[in-house]
Amino acid sequence: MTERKNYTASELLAVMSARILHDGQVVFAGVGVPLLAATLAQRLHAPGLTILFEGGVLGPFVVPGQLPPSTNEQRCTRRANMLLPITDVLLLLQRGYVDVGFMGGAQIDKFGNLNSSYIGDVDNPKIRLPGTGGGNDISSLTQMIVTMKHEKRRFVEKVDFITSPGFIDGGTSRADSGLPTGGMFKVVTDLAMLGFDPQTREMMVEALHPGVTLQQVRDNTGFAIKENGVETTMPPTDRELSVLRVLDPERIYTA
Amino acid sequence: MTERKNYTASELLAVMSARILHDGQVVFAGVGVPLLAATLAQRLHAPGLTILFEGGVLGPFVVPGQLPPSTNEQRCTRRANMLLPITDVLLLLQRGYVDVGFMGGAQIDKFGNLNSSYIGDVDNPKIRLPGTGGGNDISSLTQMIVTMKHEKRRFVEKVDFITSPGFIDGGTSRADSGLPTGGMFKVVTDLAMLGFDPQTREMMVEALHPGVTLQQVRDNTGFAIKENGVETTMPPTDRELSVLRVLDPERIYTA
Amino acid sequence: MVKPYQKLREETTARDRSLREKVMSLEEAASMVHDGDQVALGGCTMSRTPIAMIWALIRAGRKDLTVSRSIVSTEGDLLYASGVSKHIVTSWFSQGIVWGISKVMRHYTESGAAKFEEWSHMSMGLRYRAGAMGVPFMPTRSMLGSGVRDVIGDAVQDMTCPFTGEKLLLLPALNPDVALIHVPRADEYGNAHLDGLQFMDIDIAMAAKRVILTTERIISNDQIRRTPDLTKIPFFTVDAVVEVPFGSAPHECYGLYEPFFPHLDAYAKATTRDPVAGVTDYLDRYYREPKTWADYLSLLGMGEMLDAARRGRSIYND
Amino acid sequence: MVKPYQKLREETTARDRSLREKVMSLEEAASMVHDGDQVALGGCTMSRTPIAMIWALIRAGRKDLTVSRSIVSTEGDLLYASGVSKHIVTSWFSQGIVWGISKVMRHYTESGAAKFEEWSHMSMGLRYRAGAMGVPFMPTRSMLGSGVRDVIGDAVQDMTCPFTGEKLLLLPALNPDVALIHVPRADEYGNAHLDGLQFMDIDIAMAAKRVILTTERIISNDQIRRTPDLTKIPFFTVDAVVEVPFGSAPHECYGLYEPFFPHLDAYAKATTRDPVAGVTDYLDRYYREPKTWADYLSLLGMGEMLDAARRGRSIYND
Repeated sequence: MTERKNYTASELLAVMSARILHDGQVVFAGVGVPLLAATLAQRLHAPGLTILFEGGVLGPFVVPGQLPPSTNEQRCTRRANMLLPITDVLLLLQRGYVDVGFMGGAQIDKFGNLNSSYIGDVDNPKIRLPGTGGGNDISSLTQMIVTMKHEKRRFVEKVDFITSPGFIDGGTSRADSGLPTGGMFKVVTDLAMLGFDPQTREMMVEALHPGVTLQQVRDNTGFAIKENGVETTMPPTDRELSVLRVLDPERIYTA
Repeated sequence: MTERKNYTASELLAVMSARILHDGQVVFAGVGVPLLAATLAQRLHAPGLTILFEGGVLGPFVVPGQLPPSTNEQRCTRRANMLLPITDVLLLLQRGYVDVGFMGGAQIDKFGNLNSSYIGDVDNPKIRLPGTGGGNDISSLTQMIVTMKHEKRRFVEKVDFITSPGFIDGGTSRADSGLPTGGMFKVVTDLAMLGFDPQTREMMVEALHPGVTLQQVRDNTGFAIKENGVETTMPPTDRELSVLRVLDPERIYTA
Repeated sequence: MVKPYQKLREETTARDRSLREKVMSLEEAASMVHDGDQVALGGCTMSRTPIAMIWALIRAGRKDLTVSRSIVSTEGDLLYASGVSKHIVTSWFSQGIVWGISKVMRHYTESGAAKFEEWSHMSMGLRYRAGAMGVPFMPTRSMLGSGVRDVIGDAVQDMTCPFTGEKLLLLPALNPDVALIHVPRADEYGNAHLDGLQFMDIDIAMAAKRVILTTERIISNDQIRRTPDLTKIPFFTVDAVVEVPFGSAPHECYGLYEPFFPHLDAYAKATTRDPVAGVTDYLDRYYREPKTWADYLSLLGMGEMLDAARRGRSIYND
Repeated sequence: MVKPYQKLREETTARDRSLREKVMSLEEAASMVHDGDQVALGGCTMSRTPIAMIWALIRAGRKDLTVSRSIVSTEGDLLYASGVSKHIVTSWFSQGIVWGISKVMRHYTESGAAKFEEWSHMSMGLRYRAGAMGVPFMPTRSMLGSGVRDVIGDAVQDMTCPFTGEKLLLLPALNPDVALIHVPRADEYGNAHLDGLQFMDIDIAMAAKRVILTTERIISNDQIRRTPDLTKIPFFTVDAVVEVPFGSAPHECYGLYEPFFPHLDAYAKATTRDPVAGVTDYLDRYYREPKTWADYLSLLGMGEMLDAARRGRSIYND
């Protein structure tokens, strides 16, 4: 979107996501950009960040250049503090030990609901997607950061199917459904940083990435998106990009 | 009770109990005579008997002369096949992997209910006993063998308190209470082998130990006990006694 | 859907739970899985997948299995395409995020030829756990308010907590007919170790009616008894032990070998180009034509095997 | 009785769960236990009893604790007699079967001076497990039809299973204010190993609002990260780590020392002869008079310690 930018869209996602993670947090990360961003934050400003992987890994330190193909292979366990069964690592979410869930998204709607199950009708889908994995549990039980490409077909008024609940129908509907905790915190895209209105729970633009206009965001969003005193993010620094490229030298997740 | 017997009452209990355990069974054993009897059976006729201890031990081979003070110390784990948390070893009972629960008793009634909690009134007891331990779970969830001294004050019409349920009020009352499986199988005393009527669930004499008369059993039982074609048990053999004495040379449990 | 308690207990009582040797061949073990069985697979995604047992089941022409697993990878494609299963129960199904969405999964599910029943990841685990504990359900606070819960419908139950008044979801216990689990080491009785990631394997073993272990190697019962706190699956839950080196290849087995990446890249390429022809050719070449498991491994290739093993063992290099 | 979910979550969120050093003295750790707290003790009977922390709490004059443990041994006598607790929740309470019924327990409970609240052993475990899982209850098929269930009354709930129609009992989650756990090894962050018997310690650590670990020795985080599948308690559940050699003496710590049997025989004899005088003298001599933990161990005696350690290590001799 910007001119002369020296980073890919995925690199921008990883850097911008890493910045909103704090030292000392416990972050439940999915594979891909979330894993990469959490690892990047660990290397930059959050050495005491604890990463959890749904394969059953607590506090690993992923080795540069050896990113795992999913969160369930031995590469995820490098220098971990603890390994535990899948069910038990997911129960840490229910018990409340996790600060942030962090994952990618295929389709999201105005209220932050995510769909990774069906495009089209459930009984006769146009595309059967891979499904929830840990996504439903993570988004049901903790505060969420979602990172995804900003495209009109991905940012829709209402998802075809709620795989991972955001604020459901907005307002208090999430809590009313039996989910009194958690909910969408941020959506990080290659265009902007997005948050949610504390009352209506509608998605809104909080900051634009360098060189991006509000109109561009609106053009690439499938619903009328609000904004709230929009700021501009700082571009990725050389340090952020160089550390990131050491982590993923083959650009498996940042192509 | 018999003349010239070359064994103690506890030795008789251990030998008679060991005999009713079969090779291949999974036996959940309490400390004391049950542990000793199960270990004796393993050494004599049931090498494939699997012992479970509530401390979290699966398939140990207790070392002669090193009997544990409870089922929760490291001595219980000698040559075990597996160690697991207490809750999980008890859950094996609920899941159904256990054939027989085997424990001592302080007070038992006509329907095989055991009391190890209160003598006298619950709110103002004459004696506060140590409580259930695993007894309630074992007797709720599997078939039971109980071994105890045959005394009038221990064999009562109705226990002061049901710590570990037998057949509750007899008939179908156990299943009606929500315990569709298990129940009392045998009571082994220093006088006799006792079973339970399949319909009424009342305790009855099945066999007398050598030299014991039915009248002796009746005199030492606090309720009118029935009998059903009473047989006589074979006295402990030299082999049984010698193996037993190797296991408990200091007579910690067989004095 | 939930097995009545008395049936569960009767079935368990009827099993031979004695300390006995139960080593057999892949083919003999495959005969313990019957058409129509509910089969749980151990491992997750590309880790400790019981590939060798799946290989044997496909060769034996087993059919109509309902297969459940935490997360399903390439083995799901093969189960659909071979006709072994038309019904897979899982939380996620595709080869792996770096290879995109499985075109084979899409072909079979979008055409209606096969069913992909979706539960949340934790729900899969809690269903096995309830089965392992001998209770009919496990309460949870997940899946509420989602489409996943809606599609499942009456198979789950809403509940108001009698202690707190909170909304809860009750997940039905899952007690599979058979569990297929690949482990690094087991003794001839079935006492098994697991290294590193355990996934849902312990609960699966405890919950199932029959358990078939494939193991990288068989160790002595003396070894097991020397470190009893390393035993993760107890012998009396196990009905068959099969020694199969590289029994998860081309997937990984913790500390022994990582995934065979070039092989998996080629599989992804072939099935993306043409899902049906790609997977059919793959089944013929790797599953039907080899005479033995060693022949199958030969087809994967010595070079790939050495590289996968080098990477696998490297987890202990630090 | 059951903590509302939002309160549980708020409390957990408020905890500092970062990877941080938390090594302190027994006295500092004791100040993290407040009068009136619900305190869960790790270990079972005479194994890995957190004697050193109890010693510190008695010396600090803590009072009105409600103390829960799987099975309670001599430490229960000391908690009653010192006034630290008037309410013990457990499945079994006496020194140990070879020493007969605790006369101290009998004295305090039969006189009404203290309460011994009895649950089945598995129920204790399932209550902690529910607390560890973040659910308000755990269903079970035990305790039904017994006096134990009757005395507990409304603290448990009967339920008809919506899936099977079966009778079930719902056990309320137990989330202790503090868990006191003694372990063989932990790092300075609180990652802990357990050898051999684990008892209910993992669930207790996960369920509690604060966790105080005493450890035989502190190892490096590098050691922990070399064998992450041996970590049984994760650092972020832990609030204090105290290095206390022989921290369970005169009870045992798996693989390191067995119970100090002559000492325990003498204790049993003294308290059987005169429960109140026996336990009071014992508290004065071993809990109040020594200046340091090393002084306490000196009173137990070098000879007994060497013998207990010899027996303890012998578990690994075979």
